[in-house]
Amino acid sequence: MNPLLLLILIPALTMAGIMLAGDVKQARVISAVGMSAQLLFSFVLLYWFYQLRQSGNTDEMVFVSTTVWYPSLNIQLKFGIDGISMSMIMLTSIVTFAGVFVSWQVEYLTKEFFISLILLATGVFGFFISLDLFTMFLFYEVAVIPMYLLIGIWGSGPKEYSAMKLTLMLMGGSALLLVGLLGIYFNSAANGGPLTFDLMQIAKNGLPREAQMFFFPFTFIGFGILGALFPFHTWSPDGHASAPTAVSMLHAGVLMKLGGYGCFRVAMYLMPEAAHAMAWFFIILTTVSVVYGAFGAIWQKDLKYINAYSSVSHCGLVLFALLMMNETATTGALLQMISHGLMTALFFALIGMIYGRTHTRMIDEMGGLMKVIPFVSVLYVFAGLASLGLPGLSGFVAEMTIFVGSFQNVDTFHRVATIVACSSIVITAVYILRVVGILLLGPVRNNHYLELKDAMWFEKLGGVTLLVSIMIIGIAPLWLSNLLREPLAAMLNQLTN
Amino acid sequence: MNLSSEIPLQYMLVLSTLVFFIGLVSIIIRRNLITMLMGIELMLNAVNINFVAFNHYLFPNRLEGHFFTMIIIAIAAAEAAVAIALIINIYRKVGTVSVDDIEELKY
Amino acid sequence: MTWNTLFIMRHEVLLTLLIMYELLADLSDETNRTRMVNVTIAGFFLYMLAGFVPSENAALFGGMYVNDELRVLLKNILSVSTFIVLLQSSGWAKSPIHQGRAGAFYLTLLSTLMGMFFMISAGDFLMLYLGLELATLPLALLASFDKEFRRSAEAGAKLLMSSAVSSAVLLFGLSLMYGIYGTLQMEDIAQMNLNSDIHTIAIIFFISGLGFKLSLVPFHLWTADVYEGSPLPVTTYFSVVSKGAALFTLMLVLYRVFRYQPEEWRMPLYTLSVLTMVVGNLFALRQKNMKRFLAFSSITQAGFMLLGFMNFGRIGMTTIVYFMLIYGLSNLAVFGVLSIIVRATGKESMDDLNGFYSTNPRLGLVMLLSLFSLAGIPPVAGFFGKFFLFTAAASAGMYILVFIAVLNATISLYYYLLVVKAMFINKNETPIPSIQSTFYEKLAIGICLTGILAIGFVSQLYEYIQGLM
Amino acid sequence: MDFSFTILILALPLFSFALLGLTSKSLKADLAGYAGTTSLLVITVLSYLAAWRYFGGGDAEAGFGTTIAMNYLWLNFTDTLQIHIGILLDSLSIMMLVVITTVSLMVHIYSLGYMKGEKGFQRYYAFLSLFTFSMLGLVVATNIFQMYIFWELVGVSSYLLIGFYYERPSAVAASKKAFIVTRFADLGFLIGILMLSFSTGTFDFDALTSPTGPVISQPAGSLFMGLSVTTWAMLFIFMGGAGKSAMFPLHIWLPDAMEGPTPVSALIHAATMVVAGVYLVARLFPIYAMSAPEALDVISYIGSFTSLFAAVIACTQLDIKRVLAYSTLSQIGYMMVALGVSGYGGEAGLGYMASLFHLFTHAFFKALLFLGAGSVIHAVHSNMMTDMGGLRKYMPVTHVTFLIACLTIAGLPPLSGFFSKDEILVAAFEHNKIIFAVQWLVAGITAFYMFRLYFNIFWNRTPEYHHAPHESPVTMTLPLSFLAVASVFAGFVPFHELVTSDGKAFETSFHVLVALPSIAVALVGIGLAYIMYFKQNERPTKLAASISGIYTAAFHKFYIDEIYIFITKGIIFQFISRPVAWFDRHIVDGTMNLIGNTTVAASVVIRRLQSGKVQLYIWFFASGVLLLTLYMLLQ
Repeated sequence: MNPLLLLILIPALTMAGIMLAGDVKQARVISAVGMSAQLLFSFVLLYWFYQLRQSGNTDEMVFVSTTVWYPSLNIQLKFGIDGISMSMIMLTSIVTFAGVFVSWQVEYLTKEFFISLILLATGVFGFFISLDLFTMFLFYEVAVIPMYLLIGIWGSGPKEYSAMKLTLMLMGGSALLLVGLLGIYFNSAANGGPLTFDLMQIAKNGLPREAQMFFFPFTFIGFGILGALFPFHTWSPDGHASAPTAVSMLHAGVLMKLGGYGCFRVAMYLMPEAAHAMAWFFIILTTVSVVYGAFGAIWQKDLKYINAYSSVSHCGLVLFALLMMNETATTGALLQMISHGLMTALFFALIGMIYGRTHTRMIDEMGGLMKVIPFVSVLYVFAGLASLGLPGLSGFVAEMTIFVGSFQNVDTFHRVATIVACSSIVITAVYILRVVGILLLGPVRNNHYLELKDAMWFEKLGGVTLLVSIMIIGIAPLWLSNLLREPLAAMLNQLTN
Repeated sequence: MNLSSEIPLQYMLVLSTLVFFIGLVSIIIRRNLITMLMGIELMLNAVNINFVAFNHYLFPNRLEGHFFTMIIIAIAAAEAAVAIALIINIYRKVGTVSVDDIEELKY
Repeated sequence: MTWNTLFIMRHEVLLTLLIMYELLADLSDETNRTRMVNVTIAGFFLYMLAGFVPSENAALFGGMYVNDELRVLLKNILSVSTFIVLLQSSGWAKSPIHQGRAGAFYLTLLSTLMGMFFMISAGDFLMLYLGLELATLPLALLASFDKEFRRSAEAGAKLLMSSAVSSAVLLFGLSLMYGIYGTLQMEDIAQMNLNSDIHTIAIIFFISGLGFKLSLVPFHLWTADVYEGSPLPVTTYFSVVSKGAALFTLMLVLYRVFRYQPEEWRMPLYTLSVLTMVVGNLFALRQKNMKRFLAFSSITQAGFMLLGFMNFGRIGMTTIVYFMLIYGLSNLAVFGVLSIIVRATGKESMDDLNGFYSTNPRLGLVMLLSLFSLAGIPPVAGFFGKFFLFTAAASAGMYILVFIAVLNATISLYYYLLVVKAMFINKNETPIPSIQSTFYEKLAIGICLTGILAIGFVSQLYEYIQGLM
Repeated sequence: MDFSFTILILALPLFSFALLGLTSKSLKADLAGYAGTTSLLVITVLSYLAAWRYFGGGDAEAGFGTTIAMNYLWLNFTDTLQIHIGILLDSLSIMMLVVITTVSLMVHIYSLGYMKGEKGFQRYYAFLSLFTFSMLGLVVATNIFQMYIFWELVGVSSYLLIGFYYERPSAVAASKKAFIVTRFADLGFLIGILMLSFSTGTFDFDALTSPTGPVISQPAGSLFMGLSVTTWAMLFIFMGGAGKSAMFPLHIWLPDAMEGPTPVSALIHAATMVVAGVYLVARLFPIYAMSAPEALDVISYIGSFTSLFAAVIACTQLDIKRVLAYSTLSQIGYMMVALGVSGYGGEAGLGYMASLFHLFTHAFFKALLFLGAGSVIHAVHSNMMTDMGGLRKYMPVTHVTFLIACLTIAGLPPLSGFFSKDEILVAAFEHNKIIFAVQWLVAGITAFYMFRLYFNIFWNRTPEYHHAPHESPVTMTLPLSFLAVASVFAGFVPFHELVTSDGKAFETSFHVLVALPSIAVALVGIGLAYIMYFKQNERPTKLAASISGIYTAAFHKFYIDEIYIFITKGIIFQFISRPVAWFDRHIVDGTMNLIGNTTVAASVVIRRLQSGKVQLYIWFFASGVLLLTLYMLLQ
């Protein structure tokens, strides 16, 4: 059996286990055990991956297994990973692991909560290991739909509205996507061979130029909506603001990465000519995203809104870099995905912890938390520093790779765009420090807060896991960068020819 | 008697079409359910004319059209029976057989 | 006529026996409702199984009656659906207000099924018309079966009036066709492959007549009123079996008889599809009554079904049948839950569902899955059904239509989620109390749920259907 | 020669930071202090060892070479653009190592006394270690990107230390301001790096600054607004340097940064971090000198203006730390001027040498000034000059060392400040007479405000102290004394043999024509200060009143802060951010909501179709059929 299937099997078993669990406590423990196993397994997978590579395996994809599913439509269950998917799998299992621990205290409908959460994660895992557009799309939707329940049931604030908006906008995105995918499918045989959903096969065969020009926008925007592409990002602030902690973590940390990943692996990789022809338009959009998100974040007062806008900015940077279409920038985009995933998950985890204690997310109602809950606060500062791109934390590595990569495009348009995007690092600093200054530092404004308890063990575990991952990437980025870069040469060949 | 030499097929068709639409219009504008039922009969009879005319003029050697007409007549009778039953039901519940009064279900 | 002939017609012959039983039982045994229900369900179960026994393809009665493997499958889909309807209606049929009328109910219901089988097996338009009327007229009676309710009476009257007009229109179309071809034998017509303006008119009239049964916009206006006024089992039957029969018939006629003139029916169906999806969705958005809500939802789904017709080949037919199967099971599951609620509480408003999950988690979950299936969300079967339908449309290059359809699917997700929201999210002081469901009801839901969960993953089913085309 | 031990210079403070940071409060305060100090002592010794080996092993005449002690690949962007983390040793970085470790050690020792009993003592030492690590990493960077990395780290340590008293809103605001202003400057630095590295294809200093290397010898390339790409790149890079070194107009963060603990001000905001800009320019000096002379002119003008501007403001400030802060600005301006007027190689590189020489001496005497001020503040519990006076009696050691420092900065021979400043003036004199005149004037002003400070603290009237001020403990006076000695003798280090633009020694000569006027103007300054501030009198007030316009403007730091607040709060917040937020909520999101609402509204509008009247249904049916037929027939 393909070891990759374990990535789906373990969560599936966990969900079954939770369903059978007797009480809340058991459900909790089962989820924790399941997701720890998943994390462990992804490390094992990483090890195997390296072993394979070291033994001289230079295939584009490894652990490939193909089973024909719907022979008449040529739909296959085709799984396989390369360095990029491997890293995304690592990211997902880390964030899910942390997410489970952070939601330790969910009281209302606990079993259902964990099942939905893990279902979401399953969708994401499935998406990353799929090499067939059909299963990819299937898992994509599996990942999106539990969001509705997770936000609607366990959320806060105008949760029904936000949940509905998020779901509908994302599904609207997948509507575009579906058209794009079908278009790809029916043009996949243009240069001979049978119609196919097989990613690698399509890439090899190539699509006719007119088809690319027509379907690229569908696919790119379809995925882009999930990647918070301006102006289709507005589900993100509302959605995040209403979502429960772990959901925000998973959503911003992982789910939004599906967007970027899809944009690259499907839209750009399969339709390189169209990508080249239309890049300028999307570069403008993403540049706007980057700056606009950052400026938007400055004015917000709700912690989650701040982070949501910041995500718009950072995810905009991902798409921005992808569109630069060179090896360095793309590596940077992928690094940024992972980096942003970890750090925004950490942010949301911490916001959840703060909210759980103070029952408000308005920064001007709080202050001086550093004194009362130092552990949480210090983690928050770290997350903030990672976000503003401090060396030694992951954000710096990603952003610098992006900027250096983007700057390799010599024409004025790209350079100006790059410089504009660069300026986001200053704006980011402004809003991060503003939050840190108001929220954590200064005198304690509310005497009730003096009684607050610092992070519990499970919160610490979740937070520290994320922070350590951020630091590992920040301090020793070379391995990850190489892991991500390894498949790029071949893929970009496709893009540039 | 050879009708075909005297009255062209087109006349028949025009007639049936007219009858058909008269039936339709009477269904749409008449308020009484029973009258509407009569409109339906008109429409069915228009079809009957068609069938018979086609059969006679174009395919005189086969009887499909005639058969069909018979069956339509039979079914029309059944339909009328059912319709009357339902109209009585309506009358019991509503007190009238005016179509304007059966509009509780809407929007 | 040999035994073999009878066996080929086993769907109709055995059904006749069952109808005879109902007739006799209705005449003699008026007191024991429960026994009647049990015997009917058991009998229908055996009948349903018999339908699955393979038989050879044949054309009987000089080509009036045709049976082949595909038609057997279509009939089996309908009979399984009817079986589920019977299971779900058991509680309703047993209720005291139907004292002495259960037999009549089964009698009329099974008669309409008979009519539908004839529609499917028709080798001649005469047969088709007969079947259609047999399937329609008793339905009007069924719609007003709850004669003590004014709404039910109204539903029956409305249905009858409009369906009479629709069948008249269809007949007019048939008469024109007769004038063109000189025959109503389907195979002969298919061979001739004629083209003229009159022919176009005939086809459109025909489509309109069947489109009425299929509830395509603008022929759909009866749907919501009748669905709402009818007793719940009848509504279920309307939305799945009757609709299925109409769809199958339309498909068989268009693909088999008019297979050489596809352009004549594709454009009308394109238009109707767009109209149906959009209008159905817009109406469904603000419905509060569950039956009415499901009526508009089923209208929208009919719009989706038309997408399959864009492909003239095997993919088109396969996806239509496949989608109908999935839609049927999903809708039956929704109605199953709803019928349990209605049986226990008599409530059928969406607001009454508030907080449903807290008291009835299992039923809530079933409802969730089946609604997701209707909305086309993976991993339940609806996703596959929709995806393949879209594939069929896209294979004909109709990307704009696909796009409209997917957007509509998104809108439909909105109102399905409204139900989910009511059950899972909204709070309620006095939610529907915990309901104990009977064995029949559980069985019905079990069948549906198995289908919903498994069909997508068992690709053999799809391949099997495709093999029949 | 083996320099592999230098890795410890980086590793130890990092380790110390990690240790103190992780153990935090579980470690006893004293222990934490000693641990930090000990590690720094070791580093200092290692740095001296490195200096001894380097300068001892090389030949001044032939020039000191460049040694790469280690170089690990950290991240590769492309095959040529790679970030290494390594240690580059040349005369410049060795000199910086010595300065940094020395001052840092003094500050570590001093803080043992100064910060005693403060809450977060462990944290303080952790941050100090972090800063030391970052600063050392910066100066030994082998490539410009490594430098950028540590540059940012230095920025954040500065942020953390300025905001050390995080419960004090002013400290929080100051730290934020410092970070954001320098961050803004770093944006320029980053863009500069991008431009430079893409016109040259490398990050490595070796390749970049080699006069025969491809970078400098290549033609200037295309012009943009009259300047070559390299010039633009170097200007952008200088923007980073100007931010860190608080050059006008990016200087505003530095005075505020005095909210941090005084030893921190001494270490970061006087001796080490703020001169990173000077170091940066010096590090890339060959490019500036040979490929971007226009950029060098800009540097000299900005430096010169800043030094005058800051000196004027310093004359009016009452907070003693702020006076010192402006003095720092002014002195860094000197260093920049020196670099700006310098050429490359041999005698022409006098300015370069002078600049670094001044950096070297300034580190000692400015640290001394700050630590002395800290000692005073420690005793008086106030920063304000008005709360002080007559302290010479209470604090003899502080007094004497402070006086030495004042004399040094005033540039009186034979103290070290005289030598370094003199070299700068000579260089300026040879290059640009106007700049020379300005710098000469500033020298006088410097003497004036330093002695204004000195007299106000130690002489003048004695206010009523709540507690009698007392001399600081030995942990504080020891560093003071050491630094005083260093300030006196640092001028005798033969810089022109050790740290020169091309690594080769050259001869300097004594310029009487420059030295005498500068001594004179310093004396005049001191004299003026003596007249006005030695004893309490009315003259300062009168003078201030007579030039009230300039005085008020200078007192308010020429309203630069207000301009900044207007730009940030008024323009960025109100006119960009707020509209963006509004736009997002109401236009972008509004559109999405509008789509939803329109759909629902449409749903309500068309509900009349379903009128409940069966005849209308039939009518729709019929017209539907007919329309469809018509459509098909007309097609």
